[in-house]
Formats: sequence, structure tokens, C-alpha cells
Amino acid sequence: MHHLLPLLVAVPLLGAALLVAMGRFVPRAAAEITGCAVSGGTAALALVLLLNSSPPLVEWAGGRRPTSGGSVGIVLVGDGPALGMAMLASLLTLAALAYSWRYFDEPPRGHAGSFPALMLVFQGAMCGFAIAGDLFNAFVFFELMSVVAYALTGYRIDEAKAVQGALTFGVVNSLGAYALLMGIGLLYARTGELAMTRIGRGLDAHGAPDALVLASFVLVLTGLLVKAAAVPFHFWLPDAHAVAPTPVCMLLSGVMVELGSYGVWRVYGTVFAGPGGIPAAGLTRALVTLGTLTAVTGAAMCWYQRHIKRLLAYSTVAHTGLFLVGLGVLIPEGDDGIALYILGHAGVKAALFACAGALLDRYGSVDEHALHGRARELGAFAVMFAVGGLALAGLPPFGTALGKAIAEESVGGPLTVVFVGASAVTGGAVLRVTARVFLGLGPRPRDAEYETSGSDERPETRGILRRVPDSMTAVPAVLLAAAFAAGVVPGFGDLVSRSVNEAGSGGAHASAHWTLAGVLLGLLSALLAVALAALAVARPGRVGAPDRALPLRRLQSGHVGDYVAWLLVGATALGALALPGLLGG
Amino acid sequence: MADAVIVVALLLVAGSATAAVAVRDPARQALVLSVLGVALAVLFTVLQAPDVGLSQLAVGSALTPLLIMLAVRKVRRCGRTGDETR
Amino acid sequence: MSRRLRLWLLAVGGAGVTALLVAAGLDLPSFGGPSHPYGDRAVRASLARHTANTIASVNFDQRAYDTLGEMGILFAAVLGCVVLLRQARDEHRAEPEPAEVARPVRRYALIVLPVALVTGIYVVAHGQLSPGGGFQGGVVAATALHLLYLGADYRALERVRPIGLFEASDALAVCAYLVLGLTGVLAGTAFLANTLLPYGTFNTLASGGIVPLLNAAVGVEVASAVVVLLAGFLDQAVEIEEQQGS
Amino acid sequence: MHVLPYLVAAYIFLAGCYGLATSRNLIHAVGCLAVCQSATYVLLLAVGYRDGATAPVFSDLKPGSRPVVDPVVQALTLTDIVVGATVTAMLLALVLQIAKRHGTVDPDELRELRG
Amino acid sequence: MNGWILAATVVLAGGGAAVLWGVTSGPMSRRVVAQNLATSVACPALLLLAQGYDRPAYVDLALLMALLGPIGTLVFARLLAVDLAGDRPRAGRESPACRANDGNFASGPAAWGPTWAAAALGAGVVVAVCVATGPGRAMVKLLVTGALLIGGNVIASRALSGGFEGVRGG
Repeated sequence: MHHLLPLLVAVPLLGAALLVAMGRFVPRAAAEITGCAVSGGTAALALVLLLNSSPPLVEWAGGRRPTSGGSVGIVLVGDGPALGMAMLASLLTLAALAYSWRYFDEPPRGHAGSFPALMLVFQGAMCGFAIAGDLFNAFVFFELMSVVAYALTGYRIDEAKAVQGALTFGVVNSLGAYALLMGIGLLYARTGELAMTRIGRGLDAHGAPDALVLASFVLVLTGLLVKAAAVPFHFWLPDAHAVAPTPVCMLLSGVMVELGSYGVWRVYGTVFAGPGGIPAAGLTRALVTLGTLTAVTGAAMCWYQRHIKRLLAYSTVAHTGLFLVGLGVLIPEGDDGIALYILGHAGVKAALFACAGALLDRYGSVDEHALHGRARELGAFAVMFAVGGLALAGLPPFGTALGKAIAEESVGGPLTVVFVGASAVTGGAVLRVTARVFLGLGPRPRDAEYETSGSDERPETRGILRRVPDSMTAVPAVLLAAAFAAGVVPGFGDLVSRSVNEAGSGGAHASAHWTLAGVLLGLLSALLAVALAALAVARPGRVGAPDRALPLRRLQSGHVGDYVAWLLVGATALGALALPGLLGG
Repeated sequence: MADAVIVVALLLVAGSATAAVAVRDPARQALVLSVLGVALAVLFTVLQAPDVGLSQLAVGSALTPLLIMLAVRKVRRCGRTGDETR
Repeated sequence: MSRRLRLWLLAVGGAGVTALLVAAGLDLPSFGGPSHPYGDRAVRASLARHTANTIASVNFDQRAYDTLGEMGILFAAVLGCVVLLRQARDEHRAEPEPAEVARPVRRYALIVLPVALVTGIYVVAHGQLSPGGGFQGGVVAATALHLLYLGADYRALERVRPIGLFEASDALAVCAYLVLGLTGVLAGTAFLANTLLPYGTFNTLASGGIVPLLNAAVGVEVASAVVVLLAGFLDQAVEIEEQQGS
Repeated sequence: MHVLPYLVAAYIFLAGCYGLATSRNLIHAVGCLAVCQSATYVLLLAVGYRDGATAPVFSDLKPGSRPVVDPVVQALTLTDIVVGATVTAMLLALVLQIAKRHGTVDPDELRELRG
Repeated sequence: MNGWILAATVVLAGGGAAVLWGVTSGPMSRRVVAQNLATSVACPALLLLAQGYDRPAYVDLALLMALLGPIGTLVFARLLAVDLAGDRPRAGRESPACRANDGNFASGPAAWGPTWAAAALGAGVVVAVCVATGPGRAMVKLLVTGALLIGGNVIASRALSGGFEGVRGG
């Protein structure tokens, strides 16, 4: 069975290559069917592997098993979390391809297969990153993922915003990748190994951590946190997600960003967790501080957006902060909760982006103010948007709520407030949009001076749609249903937590199920979200005044140079936060 | 003493990297980048990595400058037509 | 954000990262040290499979899976550039103007073109023996083709460069690499396993088992990829023009 | 000499970052990113160097007759160079489109995505 | 450390400094000449290094350098044709002060000075290495490298001093 692991990468790449080779000769429908079939086949493969992933699968590419001295090959790890992320990436790719089915405009002339091919490469890259057990291999797939994502983000070349967002995305992420590679170089210099577990052992053998370990930790984490969009590495994300085509947004927000958090978890657990690595206190301080900052910033910025896709992008930033906090406390239950949270969040966020895309294609705008009351006719989307907002806020029994409840319980204390607050504010912002755009409630709010409006966008279809096609309605519905199922299917939570604990945290078994406190906290944040939305719609001047967050908004300047400066500041902050643990230990 | 050539190559790389950053006009920067490519190839050779040196030569001496210069040319043309229409 | 604030941030961040990197540099094993466990293993593994160029062995045998990712990056970048540099709705193509090039330059280009092509093929073919390989040779061969643009003009280049063909061969080379890898799975060993072909005689062209085949696939892929990539840029720089008054 | 190559790598990386942050032209910024990346080449190859050794290429060398440097970092750097070239191409393509759609390549003048 | 490597070090240090200085200052025409000079300095240095390390396989590097270096310069000559053509008449016609400052090195026939110096360096190195190698296949490769290097440099210089005058659009 373990021989099949590399096929998670090989099959989508092969499909993409065939699509490009045949792209000139086949009609568009055939190319799209091929794309969906290959993507679905990979998802099925991931499922089969996932069902056999206990004990974890380990594969040495090229059959280079380790001999007495160690291996010269590349190790692939197929444990629960890895295959789960691969599965998630595959399913979301399938959903995005189904969503773009027949509607997505303008494949380049004579290249009908380009868009599905790019999506398939993206899928293969995400799978490859998820199952990488070798640090340099992880870098290669990280970079592959990035390169495809730049192209997909800038796909609509006649949009001025799209190309600018894609370039910002490209520069910042490439710089992060180079930092990651510098970190890999430092680790290789110390240990002479590239497989993650062997690097970890090499660090332990060397003795107590020193500046070299700290620097490699900071550089590696900088790369991964840029991908995960933690503050202050997050600036690229709203710029890119607001402008990428909708199916791409679903993938970027739903799984690529989460792969950054997953990478942090994987790399810390295998490389830096030992006595020769970064002490647990240092990691907790770094991740909890940055995570809290991320959650607060993301939630605040999310609240003050009127560009709907940008609003959703900021809510992804806020949730990334929660993921980092949950992973940072280094408690097995925290990992379980975040795993569930990521699954639920992927479904909900992708569904919300799909709804926003429908608005864009129907009205040629994603501006909350301009669309005020115009989308009354889209009843199904109104329901889905509202449900998505509630799920984002953590209304039981969605998967997001289950994950959030478990994570809240493990982080404990004041951090619970962060969880409740961030999810309530982001959920509330989505509900506010629902109320204004789909129901036409409240007065039309006034405009601010320093913002991205989201009106006069071009639809992604050939022209403005008269009615929204069924495929575009079905996909978000299915995604929301999946997020719902993640919370209610009995035993699913336990399954996730078992496989997560088997892979990390040394097999300590924790079960994941609903508790009374969790349900109450979930209800509380959902209620808060509704209340916030109601207040904002009824009294736009009081809580919705966009000028209040002006200093924060001015930081998001759209200028590449600023983002690079922030990246360096972030790396410094990371080092400063992890340093005391090193000195004390 | 045996390392003198490595030191010289390193200094050349550092110098041309500084110049590549300091020269702000993209066409002139492309010239410096191509010199940086050559310096890197020499450095790789003295670090006993001829394979890497070859690929740096292949990429750095002709391919990257060509890409940058084509981009510069297109951008200049865009600027020109933009001015005319305005 | 003002330029001044950005410079302050940059100074703070730069100082921190500098301190970190310098401290790390002082802790690194000193330059030229003797301990390279992975490297020593790789050299032994390469010699065991009769591959004279250890780097080729690492690239196409021991860590061939990385090279798959690298190919994927190149493939994706080419596909991405084709998509990004496509002719937009408000653009049209202008016939490129013929160019007059001084005769010695033209003669030089036409003489060097075949030399460069042969050199490229030589570098690819000897990849598993001497320095070089699919990537280096592929770039040289593709660059050689563009001597036509330098020595003559863009129309001359366009005549010998059917883009569709190069795109297809780019994709097919990726397919070939993957299929070669998958035969390992089908044979029951492992993905990209170099166990099916005989390893041959050390230091001959046919040594190293699967290495020369993968090397050739990469060579074809890189050469076609670079041609397509440059075609996108040349089209933009020479042919595609914005509609006046749009 | 013991640390000079590492310090040069760190210097190049930071110099590239400085250029990137203060650049007034996006093509120049992409060039600075390439400079940043050359820092990773220098670091990786410096890590793999061994005093008095030669390249592990045995076409003109009897195996075992001379010490050899680390081949693994060289393979990594090769991959890295490919990555660098493709990323440069990709970003330049985006810069071209920015020049067309915004009419400028000065990042200070791009005022679309703010707040 | 042997004589070959010492020679390479000297060539690199001297030539490298000159190239760096030339490529970062002065008008465009001078910078392009400096870029061209980089090839003609690095290629002999690579040959010397190959001989110094006693690795004939390293000669491939010099071969590729001799092949691709001039192509790179031709790229600049082609795509900067307008700037270069603009440099020349202006230096000669409009501003005499400008000519006094940089005309002697950069523009016109004076640029041939460094070209011929570099060609002489290349020829000298190739001959020296050939003598050390002795006849055989390796020597053929060396001679091809030398021919490409010198020919390429001369042609590149030719192109810089007006080989692409007629080129506008294509």
C-alpha cells in the first residue's frame, strides 16, 4: 500500500501534463471532464490510503530504504494528518473544478486545458507538501504550490487589481520560501541530514540548542508562517484572495493557507521538539503571541471591509490566528480540535467564497454597499451565506464549532476569549453582509476614504449571468453540508483525533466529542455574531464606522516594499519571542 | 593561502550583489545581474561545484538578462503608447 | 505607509535578522569541515550504481523525486506564463518589423548556432558522466535557437519555432518522466526506483540504469520550456500591442 | 575565513531585502529577489565544501583517489537555480501585465489594493 | 595552491575589480563593454582553474562561458540598441564636457582597447593551457573554447559599436 503514496503527486501531474499536451485538440468540455476525473481519482486514492493509514505509511521514493548508515532517498510520510490534508486538498480541488464547470470564462485561445491543468498541478503540489517527510522535498512542493498559485491568482490578466495582487503574493511568498531554504541550509550544516526526523535526532545529539538552532527555527518558521499568513506576514493574503478567481480563492483560503499551519505543526513536532530543539515554552510563547495578534487583527480588519471577498480573506487571517494558538499550546487535545476546525473551516470558507463568486457573476460587483438590497432574488444563496456566517461563528453542530470547542477547552483561560471574539466578529461580518446584500436591511452605509471598494469588478463569466447555474449553487450547498456532517457524524471526531494523536504527541489518546461547555460557548459566539450584525445593520454609525480602524488599515498599503519590511520585522519578533526559552533552558 | 581564490570569488559576488541592488535602473541592473551570474559561476567552480556553475552560467549569462531586457522593452513600449493615448 | 516609516521598520527587522544570522554563522561548523554524512553516503550509493557524476545520481536516482517537483515547477511556470502572457481581449498583434543586422554579427550567429546546439546536446548526453545534465544542456540548446533572433530577426525565429510542438513536447517530457517513475510502482519496487535497467559499465554513456533516461526527459522538457517561455516574452515585447484608444 | 562565506550569504540576503523594500521599479524589485536567492546558493554550497577536496565527478578521476565535496547540496542548489529562474520569469510576466493595466511599474503609484 | 590557481586568482581579482567598476558607473555604452569584459575575464580564469585543480572536466564550464557570454552581450546590444545609438552621437555632438569625461573609454573605437587586451589574455591562457595539456581530444576542446571566446568577444564588441544600428522594431 505504501508504494502508492507518491501517486498522490504523480497522478495529478500526469493528468495536467496530458491536458496540456492534448489541450490544443480537445474541446473544452472534454478537458474539464478529464480534470474532474483525475482530481476525483486522486481524492479516491487519498481516501483509500487514509483508511489504511494506521499504522502510518512510510515510503522511500526510489526504494532507497535506510541501511545501517541512513538513507540517501526521500521519505514520504502517510499518516493521518498528512493524508487528511491531501484528501482535503483533493476534495476542494474537485469542488472548485465542479464550480468552474462550463462557466469560467476565457481559457487562452487554443489552450482549453490550461485552467484545469493548473488546478491539477496545484492539487498535486498540495498533496506533495502534505506527505513530505523530507525537509527539502517539502520546500520543493512548497515552491511548486506557490508558483501555481501566483499564476492562478493573476489568471484574469485584464484586471488591474488581479495582477497587482498576484505580484505581491509572488514576491512575499518567494522571499518566505528563500528564508525557509536558508533555514534548511543551516540545519543541514549542523546535522548533515534532510529527513525531518533525522534532523531532529541530529539536533538532539548535538546537545543544548544554540543560536544556530534558533536562527534555523526562525527562518523555517518564517517561510511557513508567510504561507499561513500570520501577522505580520499576512499582508499578501487579502491582496491575493480578493482578486483571485473564485474557484482559486476556494483553494487558497480553504486549504493552502492551512497547509502553512500544518507545516508548522509537522516541522516543530519532528525537527524542533527534542531536547536539542526549541523548548516548548519558547514555541508556545511565539505561536500564542503571533496567533492572538493575528486573530485580533484579522477579525478587526474583517469587520471593517466592504469588499466581500476581501472580508472573507481577512476572516481566513483571523482563523489562522486561532489555528496557531491552538497548535501553539502543544496539548494533544489542541491538535485534535484544530484538525477538526481546519476541516470544518475549509468547507465553510470555500462555500462562502463560492457564494461571493455567484454575486460577482450575477451583478458584476462584490461591494457590500453597492449591492445593498440588490440580491433579494437569490434566496438559496441568502440561506447559504447566513448559514455559512453562523458556522464561521461556531454555531453547533457544525464541524467548525466542534473543533473550536475542543480547542477552546485545551487552551483554557483568557485565550478562550480570543476564540469566541474572533469567531463572533468574523461570523458577524458575514451575517451583516447577508442582511444588507440579500435582505436589504438597514440604511445604506457611508463610504470611507482609505479602502478597497469592490464595485466595478468584472464578472468571471463571459458576461453578467441572467441566472446562476445549478452547479454554482450545488457546490456551496454540498460544502456546507460536509462542514455540518463533520460535526454531527458520530465517531468522526474520534477518528480524526485518533489519527492526529497517532502521528504527533506520542500516541496519547484523547477523544473528541461535544461537551456542555463547548456547546454553550459555541452558542454564545453565534449569538454574539447575530447581535453584532444586527447592531451594525441598525446603527451603521456606531459599530460600523470605517474610520475607527484607520491606523490599522493604513498598514495594509498594497505596497510590496512595506510587506517585505514587515516580513523582516516578523522574523525578528519570532526570534525575540523564542529566545528566552533558549536562555532559560 | 589556498583559499585566496575563494575569498576573491566571494568578494566579487558580494560586490556585484551590492551593485545589483544599488543600480536602480532596470536595464542597467540587468547588466549587473549578468555580471553577478558570472561571478556566482566562478564562485561555484572554486567551491568545486561545476554542475551548479554550469547551470548558473546557462541561466545567468543569457536567459535571465534576456527575460529582463524583454520586460524592460515591453514596459517602455507600454509607457510610450500610454502617453500617446493620454 | 510613508517611506520613512518603512525604512524604520526595515532597519529594525534588518538589525534583528542580521544579529540572528551572524550569531548562527558563528555557531556553524567552520567552512571546509570534514563531516558530511549524507554526502559520503550519496557518493557510495552513486558508485554502487555505476554513475560517474554523483550529482546526476543524486538528482536522477537518489533524490529523483525532488527533481520531479523541480520539473513540475518548470512545467507550471511555463503554463503560467502562457496563461499570463496570453493576448488579452483589448490587444492585437502587429507584424514584427524586419531588422537589419551588421553582417559579421549575422555570420557569427549562424556559425555559432549549430555549435551551441551540439554543445547543448553534448552536455545533456554526458550528464551522468561529466558536469552538466538535462537542465544545463536544455537551457543551452534553447538559447542557441534564439541566436536566430539576435542574428536575424523575429520572423526568422518564428519560422523555425512551432510553439504548439514545443508546448506538447514539454508536456510529453513530463509525462515520460512520470511514466518512467510509475514503471517502478508497477514492477512492485517503488516510485522512481532505479532497479529495472542494468547499471552498465562505469563511465560510459549507457551507465547508471534509469539515470540517462530521466536526464534526457529533463533535457527535452527544459529545452522546450525555455523556448515556450521566451516565446511568451518575445511575443509581448515584439508583436502584441495594445489597441489604440482603448 | 571560517565564517566568511556564511557572512557573505547573510549579507547578500539582507542586501536583496533592502533593495526589495526600497525599490521604485518592479522590474528592479524582481532583480533584487534574484539577488536574495543567490544568498541561498552561496550558503548551501559553502555548507557542503570540504577543504582540499574536489568535485564528486568521476569521469576524469579515480574514485577514492582524492577527497570529494558534498554532492547533495549541489543537487539541492541545482533545483534551487531552476526555481529561481522560473520564479523570475513568472514575476516578470506579472510585472508586464501590471505595466499594461496600471500604466506604471512604480510600486508607490499602485493605489488599488488598500485598507 | 599552485601557479595556475595563483594566476587565476590574479586574473579574477584584477579583471573582476575592473568589471565591477565599469559596470556600475558611466554611461550605458561603457557598462555594456564592462559586461562583455566579464566574459573575457572569467573564461580564461575558468581554464586556469581547470588546469590548476587538474580536472579536465571543468573545461566544459569555460566552453559554455565562451559560448553563452557573447550571446548575452548580443542580447544587450540588440535590446539596448536605441540607448547605445543615443549615447554615441550625444557624446560626440552635444556636450564636449561629457566627451572629455567618458568618451575616451566608452564610446567609439576606444572601446576596442579592453577588447583586444582581453582577447590577448584569452589567447595567452589558451596557449599556455594547451602546452600543459599536450595534444589530444582535450586540446581540441581547448582550441574550440579559445576560438569561440576570441571570436565571440570581437563580434560582441563590433555589435556594441553599431552592429544593430538598423534594428528598430524586430
